[in-house]
Amino acid sequence: MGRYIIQRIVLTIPTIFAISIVSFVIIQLPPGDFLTAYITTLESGGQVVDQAQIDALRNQYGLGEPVHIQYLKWISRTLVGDFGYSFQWQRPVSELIGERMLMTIILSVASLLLVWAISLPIGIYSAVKQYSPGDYFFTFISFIGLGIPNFLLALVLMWWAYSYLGMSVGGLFSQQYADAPWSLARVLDLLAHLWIPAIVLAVGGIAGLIRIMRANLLDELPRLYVTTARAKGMKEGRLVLKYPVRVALNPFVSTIGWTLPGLVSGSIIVSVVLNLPTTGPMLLTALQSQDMYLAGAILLLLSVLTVIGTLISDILLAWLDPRIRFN
Amino acid sequence: MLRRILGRGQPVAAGVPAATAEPTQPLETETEKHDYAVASEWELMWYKFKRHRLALICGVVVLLLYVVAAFVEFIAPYNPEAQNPAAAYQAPTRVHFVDAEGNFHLQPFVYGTTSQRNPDTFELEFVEDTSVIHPLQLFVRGDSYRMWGLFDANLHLFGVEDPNVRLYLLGADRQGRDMFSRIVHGTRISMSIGLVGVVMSFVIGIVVGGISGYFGGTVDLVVQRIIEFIRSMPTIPLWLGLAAALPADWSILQIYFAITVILSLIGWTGLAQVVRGRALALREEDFIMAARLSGTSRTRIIVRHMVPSFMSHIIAALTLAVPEMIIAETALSFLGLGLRYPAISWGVLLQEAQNLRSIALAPWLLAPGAMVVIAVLALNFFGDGLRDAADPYKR
Amino acid sequence: MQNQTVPSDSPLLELRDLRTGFALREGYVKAVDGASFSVARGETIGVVGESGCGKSITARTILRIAGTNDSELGGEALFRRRTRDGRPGEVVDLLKLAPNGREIRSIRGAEIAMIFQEPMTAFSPVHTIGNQIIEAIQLHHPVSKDEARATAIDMLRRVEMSNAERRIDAYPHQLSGGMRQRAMIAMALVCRPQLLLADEPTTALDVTTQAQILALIRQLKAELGMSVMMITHDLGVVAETAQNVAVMYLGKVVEYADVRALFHDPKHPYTQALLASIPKLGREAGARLHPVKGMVPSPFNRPRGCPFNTRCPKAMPGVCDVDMPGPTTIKPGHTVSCFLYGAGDTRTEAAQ
Amino acid sequence: MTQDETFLRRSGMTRRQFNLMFSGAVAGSVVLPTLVKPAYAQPTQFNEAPMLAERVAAGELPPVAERLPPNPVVVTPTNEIGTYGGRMFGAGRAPETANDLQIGQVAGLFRYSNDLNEIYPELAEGYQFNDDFTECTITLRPGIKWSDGEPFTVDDIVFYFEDWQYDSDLLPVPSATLMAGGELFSLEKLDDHTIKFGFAVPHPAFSIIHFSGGPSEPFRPAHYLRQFHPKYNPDAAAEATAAGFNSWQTRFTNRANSAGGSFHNGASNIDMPVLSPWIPTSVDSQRQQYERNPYFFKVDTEGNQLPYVDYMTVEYASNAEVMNLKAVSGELSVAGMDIQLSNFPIIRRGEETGNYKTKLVYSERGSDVCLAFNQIHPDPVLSKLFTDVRFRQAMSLGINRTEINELVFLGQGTIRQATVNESASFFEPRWAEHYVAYDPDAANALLDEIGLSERNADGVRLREDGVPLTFQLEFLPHEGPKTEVCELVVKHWQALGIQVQAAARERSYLIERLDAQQQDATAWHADRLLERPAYAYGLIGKMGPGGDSIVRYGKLWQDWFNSGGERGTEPPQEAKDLRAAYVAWQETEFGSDAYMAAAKQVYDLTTETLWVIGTVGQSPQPVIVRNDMGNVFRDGDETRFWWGAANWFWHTLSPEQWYIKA
Repeated sequence: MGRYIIQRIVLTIPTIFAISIVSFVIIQLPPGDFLTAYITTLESGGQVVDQAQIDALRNQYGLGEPVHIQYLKWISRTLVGDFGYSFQWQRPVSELIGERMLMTIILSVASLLLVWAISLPIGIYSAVKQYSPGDYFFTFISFIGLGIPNFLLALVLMWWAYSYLGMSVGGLFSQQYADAPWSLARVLDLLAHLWIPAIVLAVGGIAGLIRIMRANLLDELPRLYVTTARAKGMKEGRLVLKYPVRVALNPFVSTIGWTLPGLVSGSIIVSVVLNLPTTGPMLLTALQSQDMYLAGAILLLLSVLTVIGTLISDILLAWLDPRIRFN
Repeated sequence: MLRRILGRGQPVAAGVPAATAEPTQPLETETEKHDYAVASEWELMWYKFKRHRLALICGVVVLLLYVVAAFVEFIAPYNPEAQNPAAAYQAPTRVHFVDAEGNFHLQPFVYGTTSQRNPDTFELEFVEDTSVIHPLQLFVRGDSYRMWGLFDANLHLFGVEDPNVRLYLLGADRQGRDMFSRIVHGTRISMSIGLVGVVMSFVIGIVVGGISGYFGGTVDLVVQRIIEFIRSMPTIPLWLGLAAALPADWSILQIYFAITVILSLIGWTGLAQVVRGRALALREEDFIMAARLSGTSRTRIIVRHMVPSFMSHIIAALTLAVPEMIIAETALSFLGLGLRYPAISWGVLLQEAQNLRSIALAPWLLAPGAMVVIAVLALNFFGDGLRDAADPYKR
Repeated sequence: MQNQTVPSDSPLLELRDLRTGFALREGYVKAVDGASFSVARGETIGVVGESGCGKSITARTILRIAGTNDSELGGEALFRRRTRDGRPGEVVDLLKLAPNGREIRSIRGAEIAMIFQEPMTAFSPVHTIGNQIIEAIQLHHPVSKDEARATAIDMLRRVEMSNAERRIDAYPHQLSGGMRQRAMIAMALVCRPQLLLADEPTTALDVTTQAQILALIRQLKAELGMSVMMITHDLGVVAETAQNVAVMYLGKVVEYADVRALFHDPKHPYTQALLASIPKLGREAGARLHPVKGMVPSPFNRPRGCPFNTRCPKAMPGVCDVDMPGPTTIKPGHTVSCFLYGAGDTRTEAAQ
Repeated sequence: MTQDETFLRRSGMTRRQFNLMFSGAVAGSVVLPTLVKPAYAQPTQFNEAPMLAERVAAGELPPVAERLPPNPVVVTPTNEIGTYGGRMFGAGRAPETANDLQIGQVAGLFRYSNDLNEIYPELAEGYQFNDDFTECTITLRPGIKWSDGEPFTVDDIVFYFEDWQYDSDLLPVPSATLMAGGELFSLEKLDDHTIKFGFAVPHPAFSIIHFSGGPSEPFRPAHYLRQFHPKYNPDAAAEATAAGFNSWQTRFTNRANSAGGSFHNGASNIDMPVLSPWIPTSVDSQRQQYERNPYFFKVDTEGNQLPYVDYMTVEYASNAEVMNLKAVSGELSVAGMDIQLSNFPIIRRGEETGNYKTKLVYSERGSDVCLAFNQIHPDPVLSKLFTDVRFRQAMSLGINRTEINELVFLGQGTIRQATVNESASFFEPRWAEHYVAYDPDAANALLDEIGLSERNADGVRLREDGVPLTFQLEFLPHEGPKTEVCELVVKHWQALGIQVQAAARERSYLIERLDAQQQDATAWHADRLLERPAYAYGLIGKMGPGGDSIVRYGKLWQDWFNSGGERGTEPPQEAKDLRAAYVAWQETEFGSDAYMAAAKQVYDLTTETLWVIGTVGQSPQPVIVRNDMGNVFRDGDETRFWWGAANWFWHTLSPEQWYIKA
């Protein structure tokens, strides 16, 4: 087990490095750089912009250097924890990410819990009662969830919540709590706003997980060990939960790792639509304005999270599944 | 979004080899032996598939969608780009059976409308002109088009004869364009982008997954690392970067293909995993072993033996991946990175509709969303049925 | 629920015209089609036949674990329950019990236990064998976990598992095939059932282990005074363990006899064919028997008349392919269903 | 207007008086101009906001009279004297882009009327050109303090120029807006409150006087920023690296609230003292928070120190729809910059539930979407076509502007060419009406005439080399309904038999294409077309020779002009004429007769060349003012309110005298 973990950790290091390179390249892929993008922003505010001046600035920011030099500078500073300054925000990248991390995690975890809380029981039900009307119903519903583009759902829900529930628009807090210190009232306010994004984020995931749970459980239900357990005189419900569900859950565990970072990345669109204070919209604008230190840091963070998450779920899987643990 | 695609792929892959490894209900496998002893795998699949009624219905829906995609110019009553300043945001035209005098008509008809701008809200307000009845007719001459770039025509499946009366079955958009015609036209790109994208994923996935699964060992390890690496990349940024990097002087067609390539670049990993799982399981099976022992070349083994043996499974996986691609295309369009005007896809139409005005006052502009749902639903059920049918170890 | 009073010397289990059918989407399958035989207290009965002839389904039907809701049951399976103090109690028709109801669950594992061909897959891979054995105990006895664990270790010792205190915490894949089967037997017997249904318990094992396991079953049967239904396609196993043998073909018991009679004087052409191809001891493990020409017909497409007529070397056209022969008693304790020995309780299978 | 009535009339008469007042001053010494006597008594008693009174009582602040300059700017409130307190809510799109609240609250040297035609003193009390317009002396209002209490002096202006704009370490190439006749303005500090700018050539169009591109802010708090400049702090470079910056330069610009150059960048640095009504107190990734500036230099007519409102919060909205919905739901005190006209019906319908009023203001853009053809196209055939004025006339005639107005601008825009707005004193309607009528027949005739009469089977006109005439109309899908208009324009042109595709571009990509002069045709808006910015910046603006920004149709001409003929492509005579006309115009005195004549010359030329084709301009912009806001617009004022970057959106409404009704 120990050797297994060490082996996995060692393997992640080159992966993370490769990812950092690819992230950097992705950011550099679009033509131009932050400053070319910045000109039009300034012009829209009525500023008079001098192209020659911009070119000169490019050198001050080190944007004129070859990409590999820029990368080396960036990664060597990142390694010592210095993420640099965001061009767009003109603030330290670490501060910016830090400000949004809490809400990002709250939102991701909330939607993940919602996904699991809804999809696992339904998946189990659908598998146990395969081809029953209930199975068809849930299948239908979950496919609808899969089919609705989530930005559309977000937009419609937001409008609906505003016009019928009188809720404040977008964001995770009402105006009066937006900047207030944490209190019970603020937590309640957060919960009152959290459900829309959590639902929107969960809907697609629910559909997927129901299908996976159903398929996995259907694979397990005809197994002999289920018959054995039944032959022992176990109650059907307990039996299903203790044996096939337990085995069918293993693949789920293996998804935890990249589900969370995946939610962060997947929530970008929803967060933009719903104006959520998460890293998603920040990443999007950073990519669009080619704010490379900010975008690079978020990308790297997400990738590292994914890799670490995968690592954790591999270990978790090993812990849960003795077949892996002892082989 | 793609995480969802991947998410669906992996556990299925994880489940498959185990399921193939040991048939647990001898009764059933043996019951099938006789009946299907002479049936090819395809016949067998069809035999099982057609009993899955919902999947069959959905298969018909999918087929219909592709028929529509093939004949968009004929099925759409109007040129999807024909703007009309007098019909901006016009609500869906009411199809009547009973006229203003209360007489019933067997043939449905519509009334012409006149519009006037509300001086306070600047909206167009529409009034039906009930003096003239315009019956809906089949095979109407209307806007001319060039069918498949081959010949000119102006015949439309249905419509209203009077060119001054416009039929807006699903309302009109901000430019007074017919939403129904636009959605019909969007079918072509939306239904094909998934297919083309999936075929690309499929080719990459089957080659890489097959190689990985067939050779195993170091090759497998390396390929698995690469797949893990690609999966660790956050998808949206990857799309953003790649889509933003597309040369801007590319034509719509080129962008279309580029976008499918981008989508499939990430999508192939899921398929590769499925193929690999199947290949790994098959590797150990007798007939592959026999072929190997008899000195058949590796390529030949892969092409002649392994590919057909999991083809049915792959086909099912493909059908399930198409809707993911459709959704992914809409997401890219939403970010302004997918297809753009003048291309018409459901994603592009939805992107045009994602504003307050449409949602609050012109909800019919969200109809492309319903089409996405219908297509995704149909494809999913269809694919589910195919998957059930393809799996020889399930009832 | 139907409780009958029967004489105390009546058999432990009596199957009367047992029928199990499945409404599959392909059609209706008669997996067991009128099996009648009984298991006496302390007796080992062998049930033999090719794969797919309904042996396993018969056993599973007895436990009511054949299929789920789509199975149709017919006939009777009369089982004499055990009272709380271990004496013979009332007789219940297992087929009349509510599926997965309280009563059948109190019989499963406690009074009738079952072991399976492949002990690897018969254990949950993610739970220790100890966990699964202890669960079996606690399902039927209100004992603490520690007591149950002690019982389990004791039982593991009795199945001659060395180092039982340590192995109780092992996962199935950590044990060898033989060890797993021993654990399986331990789990089945831990509640001291009256009847053990052994479904090909040795097929997946190598020959040496096979012999050990069979010996173990014999020994434990004697110790615990239970009956065993030994389901196998291996006539050698039957010869070694059983007192009486039921030969099944396509869901029917075609011949029933004591083991000596069956081996020395087989009546039914199917039994004869089976015996003709009996393997020598020491044959490669896991090798399949192909004793009879042709294949077992599809259950959807049963032949008219005697089910064996399509493959029978002695088939009489116009007779065997018209009517179904009923059981004929050759001598007490030896019945056969074949027109060669009289019409018996002939039935015309018009439905087919 | 809302201002101290000691303003200067735009007319030549009053301006001359102003200059005459200065003419008595001895060069090199400072003489405060005697200003026109206000119509009311200058307040002698000053009041302050309760929150400041508390701080004064606690000894944290000096009394209000000591914080205010001896001669504070007196603002006549738009409607009534307001009450202190409250918080205004606004929304913004991104930290580096302007937002409603932030943009309005800037303090400049001068202040202007909504049409920019009138100029008022603010931080500066007045300016004076010398007789040949080679010098301009600006006098600051004495006693003004930065928000940290330090005095605001000429040193802050000198620092801005010499240690930043002119410092080649920071900005190797100084901005063209700081030059006259190709040379930088010279600076001379006469005393703490008087500074003299010198020009190489007569330069009455001095950018600091003639508002454009924001209020003139040619100053930064020298006492604060010097610590970041190596000239004053030898350790500045080391400190910058230690703080995580690339260089001392990037730290300096960051601390000066700029991403580079002189560009204002919101409020990323809350430590830098300001002169504006509110001080940024916290800036994070979700919102900007402001608090009243206790040293703000303006009072109302009763001597109450402004601003009235204590706090402001600007929340970032990740997309425009959220912002519109926030406004409709009544969450924002004022909203305008990101409100979309297309949402007008829903905005109007929401007035009651959202508790706000909607007012339509009008874009100062002469054309909300204007089009330009590349005049130096690499393809000789297209180049020949695009440089033919008849082609451009045909393309202009072929646009159905009425349809565009109806479909995109709800029928509320103005059909006109891209030219100066009618608020300009020299405006001639013919400039706006030139070739705007929709006349496809005339357009087709013109196209036939210039050798495009041959068509292929699809009806597409063939170029002289037999290839179907096809090109792309590229645009950025930002800042107004570019996509919608371009889609329609392209359809109109396709009807003329020209296969044009509209292509939305990513901005840095398009800019690179424009730099390389590779585009076919581009679309953008024509802005800064109020009189004063048109005069001060027209030459380097969109209507100047070669264009600007996304409508840079003659970048190589500009290279040629700027390099004195060494680089670039020699422009045609019309471009040289236009440039000469602009230069001549800028050498005339604002408002003079010569000025009027020169302006007409400029716009006659831009009209004739039709290098920039207009569609619909002066589009209406819904602005939302919550009912609890006072003094925003003058009650019952129906005059057209100009709106845009040129006059800084809300700025001319004096947000410091807005108040929140109880």
